[in-house]
Amino acid sequence: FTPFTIKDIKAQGLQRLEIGTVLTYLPLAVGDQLNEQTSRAAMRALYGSGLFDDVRLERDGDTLMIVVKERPAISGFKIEGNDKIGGDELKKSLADAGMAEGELFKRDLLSEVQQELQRQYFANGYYDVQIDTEVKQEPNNRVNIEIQVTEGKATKIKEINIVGNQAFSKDELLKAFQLKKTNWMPFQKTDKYSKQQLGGDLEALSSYYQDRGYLKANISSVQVQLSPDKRDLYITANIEEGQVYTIKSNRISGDTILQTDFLERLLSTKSGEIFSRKLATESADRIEAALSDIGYAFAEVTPLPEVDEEKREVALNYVVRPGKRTYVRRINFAGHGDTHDETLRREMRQLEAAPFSKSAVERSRVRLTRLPFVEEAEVDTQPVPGTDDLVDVSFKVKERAPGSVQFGVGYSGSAGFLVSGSLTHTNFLGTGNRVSFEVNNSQISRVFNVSWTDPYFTNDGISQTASVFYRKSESVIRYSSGFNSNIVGFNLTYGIPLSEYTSLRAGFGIEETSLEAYSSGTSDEVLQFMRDNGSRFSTYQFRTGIARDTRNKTFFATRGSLNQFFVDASLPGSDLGFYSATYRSELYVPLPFKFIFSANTNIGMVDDYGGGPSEVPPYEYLFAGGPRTVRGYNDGRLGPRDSLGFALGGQLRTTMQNELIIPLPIESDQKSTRMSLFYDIGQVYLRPSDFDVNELRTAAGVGFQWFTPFLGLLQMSYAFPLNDKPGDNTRGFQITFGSGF
Amino acid sequence: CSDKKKVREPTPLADISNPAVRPHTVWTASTGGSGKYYSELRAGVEIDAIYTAGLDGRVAAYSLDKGKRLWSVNTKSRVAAGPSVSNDLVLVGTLDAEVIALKRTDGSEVWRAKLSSEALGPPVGEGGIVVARSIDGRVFGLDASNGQRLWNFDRSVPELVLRGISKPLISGTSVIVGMENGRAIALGLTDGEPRWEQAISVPAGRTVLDRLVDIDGDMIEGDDCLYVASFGGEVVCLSPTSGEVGWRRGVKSYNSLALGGGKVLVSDESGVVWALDQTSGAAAWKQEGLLYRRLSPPAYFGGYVVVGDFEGYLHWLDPSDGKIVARTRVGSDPIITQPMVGGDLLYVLNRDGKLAAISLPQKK
Amino acid sequence: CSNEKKKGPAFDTSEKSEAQLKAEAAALYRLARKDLDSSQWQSAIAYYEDLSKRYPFTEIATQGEIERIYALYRNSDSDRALSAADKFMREHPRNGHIDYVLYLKGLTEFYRDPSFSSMLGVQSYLGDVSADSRAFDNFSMLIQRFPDSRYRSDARERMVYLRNKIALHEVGVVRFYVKRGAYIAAAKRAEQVIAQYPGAPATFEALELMESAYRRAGLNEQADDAARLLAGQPNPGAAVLDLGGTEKAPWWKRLLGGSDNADVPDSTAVPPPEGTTPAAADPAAPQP
Amino acid sequence: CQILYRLPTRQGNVIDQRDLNKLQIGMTREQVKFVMGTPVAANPFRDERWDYFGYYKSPRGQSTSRTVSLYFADNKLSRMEGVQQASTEDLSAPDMQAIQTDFKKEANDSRTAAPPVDRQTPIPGGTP
Repeated sequence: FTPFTIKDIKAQGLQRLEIGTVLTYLPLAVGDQLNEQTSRAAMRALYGSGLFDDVRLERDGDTLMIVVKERPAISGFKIEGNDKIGGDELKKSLADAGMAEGELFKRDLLSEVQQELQRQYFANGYYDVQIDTEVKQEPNNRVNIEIQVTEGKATKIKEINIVGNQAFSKDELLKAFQLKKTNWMPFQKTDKYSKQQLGGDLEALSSYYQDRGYLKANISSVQVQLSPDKRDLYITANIEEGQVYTIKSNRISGDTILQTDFLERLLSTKSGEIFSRKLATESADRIEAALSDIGYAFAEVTPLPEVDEEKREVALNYVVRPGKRTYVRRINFAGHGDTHDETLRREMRQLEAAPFSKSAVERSRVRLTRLPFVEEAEVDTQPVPGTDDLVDVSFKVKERAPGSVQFGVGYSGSAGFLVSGSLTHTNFLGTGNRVSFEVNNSQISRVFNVSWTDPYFTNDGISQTASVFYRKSESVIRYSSGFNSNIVGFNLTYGIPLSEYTSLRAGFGIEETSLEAYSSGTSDEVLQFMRDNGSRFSTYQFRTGIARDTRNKTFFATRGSLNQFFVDASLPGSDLGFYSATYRSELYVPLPFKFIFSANTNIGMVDDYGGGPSEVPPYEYLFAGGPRTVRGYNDGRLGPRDSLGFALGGQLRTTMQNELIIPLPIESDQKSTRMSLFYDIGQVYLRPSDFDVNELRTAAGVGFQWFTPFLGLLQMSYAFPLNDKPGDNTRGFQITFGSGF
Repeated sequence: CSDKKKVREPTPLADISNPAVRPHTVWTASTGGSGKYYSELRAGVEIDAIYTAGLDGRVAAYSLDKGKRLWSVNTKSRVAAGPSVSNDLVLVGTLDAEVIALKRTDGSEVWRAKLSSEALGPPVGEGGIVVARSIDGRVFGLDASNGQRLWNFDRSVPELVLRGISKPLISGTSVIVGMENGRAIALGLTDGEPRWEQAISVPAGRTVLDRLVDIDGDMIEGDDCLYVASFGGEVVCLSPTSGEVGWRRGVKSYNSLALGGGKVLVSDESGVVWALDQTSGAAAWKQEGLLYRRLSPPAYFGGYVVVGDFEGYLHWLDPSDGKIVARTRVGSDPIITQPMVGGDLLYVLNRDGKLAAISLPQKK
Repeated sequence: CSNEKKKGPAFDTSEKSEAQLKAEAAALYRLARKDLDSSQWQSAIAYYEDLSKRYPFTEIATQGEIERIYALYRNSDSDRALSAADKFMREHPRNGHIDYVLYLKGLTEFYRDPSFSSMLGVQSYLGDVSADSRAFDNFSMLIQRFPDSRYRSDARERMVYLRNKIALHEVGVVRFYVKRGAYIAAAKRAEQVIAQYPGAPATFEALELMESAYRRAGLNEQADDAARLLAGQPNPGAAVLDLGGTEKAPWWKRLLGGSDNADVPDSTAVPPPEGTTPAAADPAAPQP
Repeated sequence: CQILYRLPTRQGNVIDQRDLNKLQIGMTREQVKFVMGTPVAANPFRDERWDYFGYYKSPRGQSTSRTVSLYFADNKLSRMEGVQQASTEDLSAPDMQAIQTDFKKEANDSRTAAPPVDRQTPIPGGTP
């Protein structure tokens, strides 16, 4: 047709779409010239919009008439029979591809969906599947789509055979495989064939050989064979082992930045030993890590083997390419809500406008996870666009409920119904300061304690904790023997970092105590003590100690250890001269299959400075038994009895909790929940000299911890005392909310 | 309660009122077999004895008439192919990539040859040459006297193939090999040089499964035609000397073929038994009563077409119209290899290694 | 196990005339709008979703989609509101209310998660400001693309507030780095504040901190340059900086992280425009 | 030096004497940037000069710093200040030694606690 200038544009056949939408896709406008070439462009654009099944351009005088046939809308979409593949994510991916109710129906999309579904079935090892689709026309240009899937039996791996293996047995090699042949296990998943997994397994097989000296081992061919009834798969890998090679020498070449002798100490491939690709790659990684710690984030180290065929020796040449030294431009935080930016930034071991150090960034991330109000922290390093040596580091933080209402519910014969409540907020107003307000009230004792800790009293992390407490207990302290005591005290302690992981504790405390005794209700031991030392004392204590904490998280740590050795000694001028020393350690050792072994040891000793009657006040005695010391025994009831038969406590407490932490297949595992089998052992002795191994009480059982949103850490345990003696007061099920940390 | 359609349900068997013939089992023996595993084990029926092998490594010989065991030896390796007999050697292939040759008379081991992968192809031998095949697509020519490699021929194998290799067929001075890529090739028996190559079926389709075209069953030579069946969907008659195609018929089968009554007998992939005219390939009849019963290759014996299924039944069909005329049972394990005719007995071997000799009473 | 056919929504698939179809859609829309106006966000959202599913791509369904975004925002269902808004802008690039959708996106980010300190009436700038910068970007896109939109003035006012808040946050970081002894980091951050947030009152303090950072690092030339800028004389070759206000918040307010910034704009957003939709109009009326 | 462990502070570029010796008058900005890297502490108000400033304060409190200013006349390197070693004791060296000793100490600290970032062993030559 002859080209003409467009005076007006109209559309025909529009049912639902607005004329405006059509115009947005039309490259023509009123006044343009319509000729061969622009009309073809218009057609392509309109089809490209995906909105129309058919488009025609017609001329009506000088108006351009666009005749369209809208694509039908999908009014119903159903997929059935797809048990093995699909569920929600399949529906979502289909919806994103435009195959959902309310979307426009594109015919080629349906065959694409069918192909994709079949490919996914094959990828998951279902070779015997039938997929048929049905499109029903509906009035008002709408369609109803049904996809019917008939799944046959899953094709399972019947046999994996390895040919050509002399050095190692077939069973040993097959251990390196993820794919396994069908065995008796009912819900076995590893016998499903997947091409990528087979590729990974073959890689594992060849590196198994290369890690044991067979430098030239390679897999000559692999066959995947299907039984005629499409039920069984046979996989055969043919391997040529080649010879064993030993390492002749190690050399580091290229621009090493750091002195080569320093780097050589990082190598674990020693000359004379058998060649191992794993050790070579590990050594290369270590050099890369060293370089990236002084700013070369993109360093590359490649171990090149120079092979001497007849002597079958390898000279390893580590070629170092440092790449550009990188600097950090900005460090950003996200997800920390109210917490002040400074509370997170002061934990950073990497600074801005400074050389990038990978280990410093990683340690910064670990320090964030150790904040009590942070559950999880992830870090992402992105190059700054337009530069080749600047990066931005962004930390994404997932917060845990910082505040925790902590209360313990317990009932014990003597102390009556024990309620202890406390409000602890580990991130007060986002400043990272820890405020705790504790009230402990029961028939027999009333405790009131306020403490305030500022972890960054100075920039370099000297922490300051101040706390005031008042402790009044009628007739007996929880378990021991019949006397009242009123104690008012104040203490101030500082934590001084000596290195990244160790810190010194220094501080002092003042206590005013008054005791009351009853002629009938108080045990002889207490009466004896009051005869020796009177009933009112004031003591001034120097509190010191050292702590080293390398755990990767305060709660639910999975690696590292905490060792604390604290000593509180009374100073001259106090009425009572005694000291208390406690050693507390938590050790976490990761085991294979995500199990973790953890051992919490707690050894405490209280003694006076010797000479003369004992000046260790009864309320300072240590107790054991209960959830935090030896589970399976009632709260504080281990150890010697006083003259009235109540637990007296003692001056030496040795307890140890060994736990095997079991991985749970739930999402919150090791984040806010933890399950473990435990074996506790411990005892309290009156005098340190009374220590006797076979007096130690043991118990075993199962424990469960859950960091609740509001009640802090909830700990439940059910224990079976193993060697309880008559008169021990045992208790199977124990529960506490919240725990000191 | 799930009404999900099951894929490929085996058709249940109707009972036969008056069977036209009552086959009678003369003797049975248990020969090792391959348990649940697919194998290319067969009964090697010869004029002097019948030779069998099992995955447990046992190779044995039985007398034809009474099934008395003449000798039995343990090769201590997983035999999965054969045995086949050539001159005075009994040849088997193992999953540990070896071909073993034993003496025919007493089963003592003569030699062992190492191949590049599992020797799943039943070895054949003629005129001092033994031809063996491994699953990585290689064909080996070995010296029958000591097992030394004389020549080897290599052709790449598609990504996914059917388990099982077709038995090479020696015709004249060449050996014809049906390969996994759907092509048949003739190699010189003495030098392994390719003489002609013919495509039986060409892979088509998008997924790896649609592109399966293996030639798995054994080929069979008629008077002027070599018959080859492929899983790609064709049975083809081609000239053994030039490879030219006589006729093609669209039947998909991984089973060996058989000749009988002027017809080519095929049991196809979905359990239909076909009889094709030898010269024209036209389908004389097809029996669909055994759909999806995973049939064994057919055999022609005593004027009847015999085929086994996955429940150990042996079905006897009338060769003129394919009607099922009788049914017997040989144990309850699947029959996957071709029943072998020897004299007036039919030898049937099932996957569990049970060997039965069956005879037909003279029709009244 | 349940294998009866899953019944789809009650569809009467009988052939219906265009007008009848429109009448049904309008009736459903009015139901939704009634709930919207009486702040029944949940049920309003459900109606709107039903509307766009059963009468897709109709004029009224499009309007319904806008009002659904507003309902999600008021229901403080931020993530769903934002993704609904993005989907709307993708599918209806030339719709008349795109400016309103952009405005809603800005508001959703603005009131993303009410912080504890904001309950005390103190808009703390010390916490996470990433949502605020996203809000700032949405509002600025609104102003650039729709200079004459009716929401321009409110958006502008919120942008000023956000800019000051983000600038104060950045200056807080500069203060930390000076305290920590990382003087170059402090100077660089201060420089970014001045470059990205001209006119924010915090730029003045940023310049002060930059000068002391350079001084302590021993880079006196840079420190003198900063001092000159502070005193208002332009630097050779550098434009005069728009330092905005010089006043600083009283110490107790800064302690809580507040600032005597312009107080927080009114939080009740403007409901969706009613006039332009055919809702009130008689459903059978011809389309505009 | 006090026993208190203060966090090490590193600021600005790490200046390496070997790089400085490669600089010649007349180089373009890109060439200088290729040799020295981006000037992290460049002065925002003065376009015509680039300051490479290196500063390091060790955990025990000793601090070393060095400034190299490069002037450009119509985008060509025209003048260099502080390029030669200021004094006999190699100013740039402490920076490297300090970092190395510091690195070794950190390495065995972190080795006991958490092994260096654990990663799958990449195929040789793979970037971290």
